[in-house]
Amino acid sequence: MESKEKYLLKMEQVNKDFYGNKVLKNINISVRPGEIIGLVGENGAGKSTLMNILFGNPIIHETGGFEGKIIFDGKEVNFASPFDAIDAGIGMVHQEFIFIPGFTATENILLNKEPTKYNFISEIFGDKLNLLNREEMKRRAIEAIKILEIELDPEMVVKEMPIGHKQFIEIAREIDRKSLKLLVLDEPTAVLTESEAGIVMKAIKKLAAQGISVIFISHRLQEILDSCDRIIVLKDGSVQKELIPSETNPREVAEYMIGHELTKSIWESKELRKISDTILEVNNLWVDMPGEQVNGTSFKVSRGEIFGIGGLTGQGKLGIANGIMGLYPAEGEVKFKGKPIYLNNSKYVLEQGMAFVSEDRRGLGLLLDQPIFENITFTAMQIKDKFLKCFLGGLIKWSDDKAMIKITKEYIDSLQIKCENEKQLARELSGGNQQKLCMAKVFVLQPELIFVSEPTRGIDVGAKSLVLDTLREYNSKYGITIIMASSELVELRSICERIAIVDEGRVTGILPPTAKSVEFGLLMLGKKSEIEEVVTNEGKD
Amino acid sequence: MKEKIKSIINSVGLPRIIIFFFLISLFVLAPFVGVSLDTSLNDVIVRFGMNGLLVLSLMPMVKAGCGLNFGLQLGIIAGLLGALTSIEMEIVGFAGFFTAVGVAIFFAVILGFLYGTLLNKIKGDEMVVATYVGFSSISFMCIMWLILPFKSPNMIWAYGGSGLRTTINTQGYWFHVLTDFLKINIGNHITFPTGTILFFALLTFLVWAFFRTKIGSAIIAAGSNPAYAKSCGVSVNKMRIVSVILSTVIAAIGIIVYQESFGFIQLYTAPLYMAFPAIAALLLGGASTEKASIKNVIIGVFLFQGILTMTPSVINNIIQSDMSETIRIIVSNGMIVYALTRRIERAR
Amino acid sequence: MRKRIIIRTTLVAVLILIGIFLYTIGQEHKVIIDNKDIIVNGNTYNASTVYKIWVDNQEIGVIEKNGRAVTKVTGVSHKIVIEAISDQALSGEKHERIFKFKSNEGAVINIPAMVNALNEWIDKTN
Amino acid sequence: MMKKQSSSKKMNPGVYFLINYSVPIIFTILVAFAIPLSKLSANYFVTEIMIRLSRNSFLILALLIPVMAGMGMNFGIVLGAMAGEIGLIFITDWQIVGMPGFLLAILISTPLAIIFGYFAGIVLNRAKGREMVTGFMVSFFMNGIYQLIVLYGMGNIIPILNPSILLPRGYGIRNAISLIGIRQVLDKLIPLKIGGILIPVATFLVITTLCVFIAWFRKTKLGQNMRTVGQDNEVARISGINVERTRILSIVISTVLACYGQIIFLQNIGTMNTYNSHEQVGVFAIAALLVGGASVAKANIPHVFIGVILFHTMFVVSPRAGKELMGQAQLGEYFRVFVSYGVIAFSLALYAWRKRVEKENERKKIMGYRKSILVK
Repeated sequence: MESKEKYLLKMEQVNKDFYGNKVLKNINISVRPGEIIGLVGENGAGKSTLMNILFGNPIIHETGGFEGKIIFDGKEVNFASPFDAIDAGIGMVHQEFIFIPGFTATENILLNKEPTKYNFISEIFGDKLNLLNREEMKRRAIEAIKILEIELDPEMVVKEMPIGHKQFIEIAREIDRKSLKLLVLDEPTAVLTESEAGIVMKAIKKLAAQGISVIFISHRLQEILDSCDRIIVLKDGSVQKELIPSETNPREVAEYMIGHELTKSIWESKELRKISDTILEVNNLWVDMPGEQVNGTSFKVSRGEIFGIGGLTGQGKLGIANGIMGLYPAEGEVKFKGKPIYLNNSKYVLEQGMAFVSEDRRGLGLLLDQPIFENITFTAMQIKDKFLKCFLGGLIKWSDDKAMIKITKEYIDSLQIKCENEKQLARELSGGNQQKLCMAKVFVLQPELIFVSEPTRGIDVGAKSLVLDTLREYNSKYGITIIMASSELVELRSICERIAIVDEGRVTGILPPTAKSVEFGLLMLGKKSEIEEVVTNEGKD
Repeated sequence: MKEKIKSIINSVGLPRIIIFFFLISLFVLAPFVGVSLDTSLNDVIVRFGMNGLLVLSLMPMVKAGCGLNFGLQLGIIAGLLGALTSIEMEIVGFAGFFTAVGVAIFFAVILGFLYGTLLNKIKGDEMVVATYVGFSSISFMCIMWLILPFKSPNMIWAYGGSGLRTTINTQGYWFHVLTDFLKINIGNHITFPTGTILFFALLTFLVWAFFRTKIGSAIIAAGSNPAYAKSCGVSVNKMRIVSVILSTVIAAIGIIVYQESFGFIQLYTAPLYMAFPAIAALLLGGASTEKASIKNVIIGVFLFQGILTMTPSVINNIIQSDMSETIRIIVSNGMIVYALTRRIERAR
Repeated sequence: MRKRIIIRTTLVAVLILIGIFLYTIGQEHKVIIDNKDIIVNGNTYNASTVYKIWVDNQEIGVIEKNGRAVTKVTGVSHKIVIEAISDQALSGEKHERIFKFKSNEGAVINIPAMVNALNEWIDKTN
Repeated sequence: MMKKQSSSKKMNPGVYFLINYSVPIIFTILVAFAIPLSKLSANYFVTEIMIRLSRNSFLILALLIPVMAGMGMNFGIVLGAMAGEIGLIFITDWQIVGMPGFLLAILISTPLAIIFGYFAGIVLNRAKGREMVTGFMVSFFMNGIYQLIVLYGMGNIIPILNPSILLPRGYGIRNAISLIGIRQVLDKLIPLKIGGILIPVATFLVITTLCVFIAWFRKTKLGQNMRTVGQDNEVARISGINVERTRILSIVISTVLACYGQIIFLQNIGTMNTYNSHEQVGVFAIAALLVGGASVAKANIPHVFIGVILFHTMFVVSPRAGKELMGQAQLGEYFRVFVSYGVIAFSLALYAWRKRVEKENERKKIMGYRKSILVK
């Protein structure tokens, strides 16, 4: 009984699995009124799933609901939709802005909860024909803004505002809800400057002081340590540890987050290869890839090495490859084999001898409705004029199916692509085999450097190792330089010689695979200071 | 079983099935209401030859992801210019025909290039813009037909009025040069227009061949997955322009073949709505706004022209009035509406 | 909510009523006025005089013997007034009748019958 | 408004204004040249424009609401026009004349318009992102249905009492039916003549009321929802607005208004081409609105009236100008058709192009911002 008074939210024994694989295991979380909870965890630790459950996100119901029970504000709840959750008094501030650029701050703060004035016509055509009560709207907007303690003109159109302020609009929208009891903030400061973030944190504290509980998801460890009452560390779908900021330190948090498991790296046995000349040099690279921005990063990759890029999702590790390959607008200086290359021109980059196995297999990697052999040979045909019969002195370049089929057969064997025959449609293959297809497509180009993004995402264990082995094999056999970006730190450490960790669009440090897990963790959590020396002595050799 | 039928209906599309059975029933009914099958069959074949190319011309643009070519009229304009020039030059027979084609191609390439460039600037809104580009260019040509300095007495108004006639006879120039080329008479009702069909087959083959070349496959990629094409170093915009030019050129030739077989060059507002029947035919053949094949073209033309020939003759014999026009409107436009709403439905 | 349902249903009803109302008051009817001999059960009534005609206080004109006038009237209830003309002047001999229409009706009015106050004075047509 | 400001940062404001208003500007110049050429008397000219204002404004106003809901130019107003015409056919058949006839026509056609609009709305919802071309095709398709009903249904299935409006064959409505019964009942309701020019006061009053209605509607909750949906479907959905329903409503309203617009239009003309009157309604209305300086994303009341005046001035003068210029009225005829289509093509293209440019500018802006805060 008394728990009701003590706790606003209690999640008990929450379990959730997506088609068999468990993503949440016996989660027990409780939030007191007016308490700020910091939620940290790697990608796939289960943060988002947990929040989806709390919000009754349709995805959860479509995938067979969840086990366990949620007690919110004294009663057991299982929201059918986010709207119910909102009505119950749970607010959510997303990382990506959700508002109408063309509307004023006021209109956005009160989006679809505008107060109205009654008029008779609504009796005939329904409430929607009541007039908006502009004065009331403005009043409430100002009220909400006041709590945030920021300079923000309620009549200003949002798209005209400095980007930083846009986040406030969303928070203000939640604050405006009289019913608000629990506010969930998912990386609210990701796009903000230090000072702006500071204001947000202050606002959050103020809310908490007014008895509103806050669940604060962030990878900026310092913020969490500074402003939370309790830190909950999620790992592999279960609560790893609950910590009190005053009694802990970043290192500890990082350790709990990443864990200790010793992933054995292929490089533990043999000592690292002597790093030869630099093949790729990146200076101050900016890439505008939505959700994976790169903000002026620099690093060097040596010929013939396997270079890993790690980091939390959305921090920009994927942006690097996509930017250099000209798939998203990029600026900066990139030298390949010592010679500066033009950005934003895929054809040119491919011709230079770089190639890319995209993380977006089905979208970017393959022509799903074309047969395997065309998928494998297409790029080579376009870039290298391979697999073509030329007539009239090259005037007519007719595709040479025989050659295509021949090479395809080779790759099907060497990569063990499971398929009926080389004419099967790419769509019909399993994720793993599609991935192999993407790699084959790249190998046919015989590049000197391959970018590989999330090579094992969404493919079964067997295929995983095979994919990784293939990469290693091509690296050792043909000396192809491989730059591999992955969210799976374990797999990076298993085959990479050096691993760069990207945070907020920049390489914050480069570590050997043998470095301690916690070091990686700290880098991911944006705590460069402590591993400065690691970076520098990497720089030396 | 039920599911099976459902899935078939979904894959083929209800309207197509309805129209197909409608056509069948028409053929079944025909003898009972005293419509001779062989004559109407002949009509279908002839019309197939007439319209085949116009429908074929839509395919490249669909493949390149430019959607259905509602701007078909641009090709037609090029064709008209070609036809008029050859008549103006008093060239007759095959020579005349191919002069027309040659000139038409010249104009088609220019127009196609401009049109393609425009479409690249407005990606996503191709269809609606194309529709009005088509309309406005036709009405612009209306003015041109009035003021262009054509001299041939067979083309300009005999009496006072200046400018070109609304319909110009191809008799004595290149009327039926293809149609009568090695034509075969089967029975006394059917004359098989070998030349026209051969010509159609030839161009179809060329188009097929084109899509087997380097550029061709690049176009397909650019159409089916622009991001992929880009990542493979293909210039999507270039490919789109190429396909638009190709479409325009084929359309230009198509209209000339049409006139050759029909016997008249129709100017002014006549070609205004020509895009819609062609598009409807392609869709009827099983194409969608982003997928089209030669198979779709051939089936489509047969079904569509089948309807157009059978409805007047059969329906009119049943109820003593000509419903063909109305039915044509409903079938063709209904088909297009269906196609436009379909993809979104699948996406959901 | 219930209030709303009531308001809406009444609104619809009112609209329908208005429709019917408009229909009746707006419909146009054809009136033919004959000044011709008429035979009612055996005995003949001769059209012997010229009459001037008003329908709904609107002058239709003069009808000679064996003449006929045609006019259109809108609405349901109408008044016809006729006045005999003797030697090019109104004699002052007036007759007046009210007549009503149902929907899609027309009427033929026979003056002699009217003058002689017969019930056959008006004959409704469709 | 905002659109302009934000990107005027990128572009030179002057240039931007020119691009933005190129259509009205070009048109003003065009008209300025054509008027003297046409040698029309001022009096005639004024009368014409007056009539056309009263005739067309309502139809064009019907386009505003779908634009607000982000569905672009509603080519589907043709459906409304059809509904109105069916209403008129019935009252002509029943011989209801005068104001009652006019009102009854409106009463009958309203439910039809609602049904048509609802149908169109559903179809357009299934064609998100290409509403305009779909709406255009829907109107073509419905034209077929309309023919089916009017040309074959009426007098067969649907009873028609008055044979005079039927074709000789006994069913199907004649190609042209006279609306003499209700001819200009609205225009002449409040008679006012200034210098021999009849001013259709009542009609203008109705139009004004509609303007007021639209202005009011923008201020309602539904209006706000439509603006939201128009700006961003997804955000609207997330914030709990029923996007599909809102979009359908906008089309329904537009269709109903168009239906009234067509009735007003025809009461002024006095005769109705059963099978053609509605065909060009969409094109001309939309062309006029665009000429007024509206775009696919933004259209308001001033655009409507500027549009009507400019567009119809051109309509009035071009045949005469053509005659004076080339000795061919025909030329002018073709010219104005060309202009109507051309204007639509041009402004649609211009808009589509600008949409892309602005997206890019927006991206650059944000990129620049990121740099400014992150480069220390």
